[in-house]
Amino acid sequence: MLSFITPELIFHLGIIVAAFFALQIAAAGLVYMERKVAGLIQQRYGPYLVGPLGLLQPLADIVKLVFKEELRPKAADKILFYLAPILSATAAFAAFAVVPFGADTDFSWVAKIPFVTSLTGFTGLSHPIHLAAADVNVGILVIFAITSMGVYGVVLAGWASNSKYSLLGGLRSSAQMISYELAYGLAFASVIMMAGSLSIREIVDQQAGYWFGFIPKWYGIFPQFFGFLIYMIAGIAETNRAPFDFPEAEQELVAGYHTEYSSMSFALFFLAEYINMVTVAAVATDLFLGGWHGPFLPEWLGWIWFFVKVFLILFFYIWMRWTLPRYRYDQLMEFGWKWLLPAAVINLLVTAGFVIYLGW
Amino acid sequence: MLYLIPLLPLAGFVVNATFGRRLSKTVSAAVAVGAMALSFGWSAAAVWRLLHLEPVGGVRSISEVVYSWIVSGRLNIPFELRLDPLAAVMILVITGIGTLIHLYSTAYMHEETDGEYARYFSYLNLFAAFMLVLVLGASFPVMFIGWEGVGLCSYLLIGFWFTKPSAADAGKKAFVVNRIGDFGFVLGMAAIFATFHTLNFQEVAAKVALLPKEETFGLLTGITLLLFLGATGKSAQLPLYVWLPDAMEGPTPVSALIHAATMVTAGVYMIGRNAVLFGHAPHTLDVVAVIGCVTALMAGTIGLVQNDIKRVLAYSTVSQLGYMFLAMGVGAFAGGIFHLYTHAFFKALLFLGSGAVIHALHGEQDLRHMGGLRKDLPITYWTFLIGTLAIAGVPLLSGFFSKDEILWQTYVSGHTILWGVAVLTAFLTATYMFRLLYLAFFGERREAPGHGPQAQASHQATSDHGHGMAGGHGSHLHDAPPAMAIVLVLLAIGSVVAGYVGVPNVIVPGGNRIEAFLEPSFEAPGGVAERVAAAAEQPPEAHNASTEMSLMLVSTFAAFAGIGVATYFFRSKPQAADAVAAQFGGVHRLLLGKYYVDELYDATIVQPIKRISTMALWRGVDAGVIDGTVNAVGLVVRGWSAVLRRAQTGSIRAYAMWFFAGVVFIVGYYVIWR
Amino acid sequence: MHALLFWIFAAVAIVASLLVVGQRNPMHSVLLLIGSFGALSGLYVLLGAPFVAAIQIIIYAGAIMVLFLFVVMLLNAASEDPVTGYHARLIGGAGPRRLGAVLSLGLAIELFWALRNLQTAPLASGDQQPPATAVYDIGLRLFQNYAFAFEATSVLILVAMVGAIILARRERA
Amino acid sequence: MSWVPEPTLNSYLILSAVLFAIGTAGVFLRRNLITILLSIEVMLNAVNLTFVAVDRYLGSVDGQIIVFFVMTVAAAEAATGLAIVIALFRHKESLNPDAFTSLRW
Repeated sequence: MLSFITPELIFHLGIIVAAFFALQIAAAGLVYMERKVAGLIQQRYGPYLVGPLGLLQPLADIVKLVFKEELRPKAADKILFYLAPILSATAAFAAFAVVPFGADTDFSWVAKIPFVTSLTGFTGLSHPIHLAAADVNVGILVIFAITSMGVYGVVLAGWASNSKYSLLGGLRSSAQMISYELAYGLAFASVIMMAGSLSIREIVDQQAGYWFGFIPKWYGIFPQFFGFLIYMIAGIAETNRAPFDFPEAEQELVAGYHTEYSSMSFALFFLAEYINMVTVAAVATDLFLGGWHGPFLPEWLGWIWFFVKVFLILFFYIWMRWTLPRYRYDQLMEFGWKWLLPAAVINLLVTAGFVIYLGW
Repeated sequence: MLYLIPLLPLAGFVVNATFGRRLSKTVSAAVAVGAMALSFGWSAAAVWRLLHLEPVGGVRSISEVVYSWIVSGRLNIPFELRLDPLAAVMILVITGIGTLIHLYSTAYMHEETDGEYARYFSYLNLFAAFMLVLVLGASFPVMFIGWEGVGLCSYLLIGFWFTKPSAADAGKKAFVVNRIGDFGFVLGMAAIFATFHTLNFQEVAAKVALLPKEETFGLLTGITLLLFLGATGKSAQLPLYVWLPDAMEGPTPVSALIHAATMVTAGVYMIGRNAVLFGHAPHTLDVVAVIGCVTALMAGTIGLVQNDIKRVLAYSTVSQLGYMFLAMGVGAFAGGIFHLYTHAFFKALLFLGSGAVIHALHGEQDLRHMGGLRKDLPITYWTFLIGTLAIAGVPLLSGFFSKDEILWQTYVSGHTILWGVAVLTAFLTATYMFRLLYLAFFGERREAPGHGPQAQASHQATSDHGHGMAGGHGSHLHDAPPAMAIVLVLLAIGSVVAGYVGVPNVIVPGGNRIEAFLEPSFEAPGGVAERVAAAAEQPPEAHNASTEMSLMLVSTFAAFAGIGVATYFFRSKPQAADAVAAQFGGVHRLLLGKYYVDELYDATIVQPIKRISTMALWRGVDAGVIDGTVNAVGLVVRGWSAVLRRAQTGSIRAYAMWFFAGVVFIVGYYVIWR
Repeated sequence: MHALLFWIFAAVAIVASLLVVGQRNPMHSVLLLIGSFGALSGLYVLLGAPFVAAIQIIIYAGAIMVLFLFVVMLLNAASEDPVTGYHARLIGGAGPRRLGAVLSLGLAIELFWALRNLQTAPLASGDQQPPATAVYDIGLRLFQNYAFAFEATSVLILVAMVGAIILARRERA
Repeated sequence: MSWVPEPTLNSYLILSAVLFAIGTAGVFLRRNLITILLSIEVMLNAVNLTFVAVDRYLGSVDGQIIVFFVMTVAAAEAATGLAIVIALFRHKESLNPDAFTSLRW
């Protein structure tokens, strides 16, 4: 009856659940990290009262948000108003689903832990499983598709809450996302071309190994350095982070598309934003920084490398936010269309040339 | 790595074309010459490799696909380069002589401003690149790139001094006339693709080889005639030779490189490249032979009376090209190419020599204002003399061997009349060349009337090269500067020894190595075909040895006779020449007027076209028919719309509805009633 | 499993499209249409065409629909204006509407009938070719056999872009 | 899941037919240019579905390529169409197609 419940299934479910919670914790952690780093950069302490080193600050924030009252403008569009945050959060989670964060493994190392085998009789899975919530062999397309859906949450929030600030914020952010999606996608495309595969796992595995024994064969380092730059810039714009954080440009339009939101629905937006950051960072790691490949660590511990890289990229993000001033909106658009997009196209063409004539 | 050969000059072009204005003369010259020299070295290496290759099916060749160029449906054209004996000879000539002429130009063009200087060299490099593509291309389209490219460069270089209207016009003329030829070439290409479904020379040859020779006028004849039209355009044969003499408006080195040594031989090369194809169209071959012969004679006669030193040389070029086509026509492909190769040397030499003369005379080009330069320009004189002897076909110089080869093949292949004409032309060649020599270098200096500064200025206007006033020069003459002198000497040596790769077999058995070397290029790949050219079917030695010897003597005699006549008229008794000219005034005027071909074309083609365009096409067709139709249509429409307007409610929905009703009806018809 | 999914997606698609047409708020129409696109892309996946599914989401839902959203937001025409008797009478705006609706119903019936009379053709279920190679094939055919069409479309897009800018520009030259 | 009937090619085709009909109905019934454009999108998608389904049935990829082209055309159409809509709206504060019946004003 329950024959379909195999250790593989259990482990896979475990991985999914783990990924889910890891994301939420990461979001919470990011909030803390952001405030700490901000403090560092601005030479102040940042949170330090709640818990040791203020570690419990995010928890406190969450509690506070939960206990707040749900407000909804009278003229708002009921359904959409509540749909919007859910949409963005869902999109954020879904995008991460197809990102692999470790090499396939059969968890035989679990069996090495004392007592595990003796207690459960577990000696490792019959066949290795992927370290990803879902391993789709057109993963990149899926990620791209879902990121392009992410914009709806913002737009709807802007429109549904029926306030001029929100509307402007929504319009801005959607315009911005659409504009930068092109460069984003083109950066993807050049990587796809080089790897000749749409499966993120294969792309990562193609980046194993070293040149001259010490330069890792990561696309982000040599062949796709510019692709990496373009991707990062576009990614920052995609996630509406400073210096591209127009949707919630406080000085100009209160809080942008989530001006009218409060309590949990606001929290959802917040969550979505940080998870998107994580996703972008994770994808960058997989596509450009060789994912879980790295020196010193055995294959089955590769995920540690993965997390280290993601962490570094996230740090870079926050660093950017607290050091760079915000662009002007027209500058942003001009940059996106007149510089980033052409650069991406050229990068794509050059890559294509190399792939065809040098057969990379 | 064949592609490096054209790529190097191209690189030179890019450099000079982009940064030229900022580069000093030395640098841009170094770039250009260096590029050519490297390319020459590389070609030499390539040829060396070719020579040490094992013949595959009797053919040695290196071919490489640079990249796949056009892939569309059944048409698949890789950008393929192929080096075979024929191409080998050509690239050596192009890069070798090209390098020398680049070197020469560094001195010759030195009065130009930096920008102009760089522009000149960029064009020259570009030309070399295209020419190399032309000869290396393994298929018609690739060859066509070069074909058009050299046309463009020749246009640019003829019109190099575009501020001078005559130069600009000459450039345009060259371009337009070439267009006519290219049109034929393109048509030929299309026909070939339609017939053989391929444009690769090898494949075409292989397919043709399976066909029988075309005894009656048929498809092959048509194709080859079209191609030949292209050839006449490029290589200045009747009826399209008119542009070449005017092309002398360009700088002299350009005339030497493009309009004597390399580009104008493209047509000859093209025929050689398609030897199998032409070999299967005897009628075309006859046409080629006849046209070549007639051109040779005609140009020779014109050259006899021209007074512009460069024009004489230009006509001699045309006539020599005529020779080559004659050779092609009688199936002596190897002979033709051989002559092309020797001709490249001595004609380049002659042009450069004349360039040196013009240089020394601050742009004076009129023979009547020269003379007595022997003492002042010794190097120029001696080298020029060698060149003249070579072209005149004096034995033991390169010209003799190649020309004699052609004559011999012509005779053997049974075209006795053509042979006669050819010999006559040889005689004429000797005559006009020595006339030139005597007028320029012997006798005493005949300054242009009132050869003062202002007169110099006037020469300046018509001058071939922008030699500044160079104040203080007066009439003191300086011989060629070192860069030019070296080149002249080298070319002189070349024109002496170049012929010895093709010593007739009767003198030295197996001495005609170049022919043996070239032969494979003129056969269908894999030796499928029977030997195509008459050149190949060597009559038994015993029978023809004596004949060949005697013919050799005849041509030699012709050469010396020509020299003798020239000596008589222009050295010992100059007045006699004028006397003859006066006596046969009509003929003389006819020749001076170059048979009035230009005027003829103008009257029969240009003017009529103009008139027709204005009268019939514009006033009649355009204004009358077309506009009339349009207006009529307009009226009809207006009439109908007055009626149909009723149906125009202006509501999109209504339109959509009717449209959709139609859809539903049609679908219904198919679904239900059938 | 496939079967079940198919019916679910089909139902979603139909209901969503019905609502797109059925209710008056354009904003909601847009969103419902996106929903139906989602269902369609699900169907594409079932049909073993993940590439199409992906671009369906990326291009249609991700780009084109956002454009619609924009316009709806810009014009902020919350719901369509009621039919003004004036127009109705003058152009018979109402007549074509009813007729058209009837006609479309007719078309549906016709097609339905036609397909009923067709003998049923079973689809090989489960994807017959791994999608990655499918994408590869698509790419090859697209740039070889359909190269010209591809170029033509690119030109079309360009023209559309220019036209859109010219049309939507406020100051008229 | 044996109680669910396997979808056949016909079921896909019928589905797309229904969608198409809905789209056309929308074009006629709605009094709002934007919604009309949306209905056209519905029709296009119905067609796309047919292409992909038949494609699968024949085991080729040409249909998918045509779908690709349809999408590009749809994009172009949406861009121009919406631009026109905006321009129209600027003239009379209305999106009712019946409001625009004269070629020039």
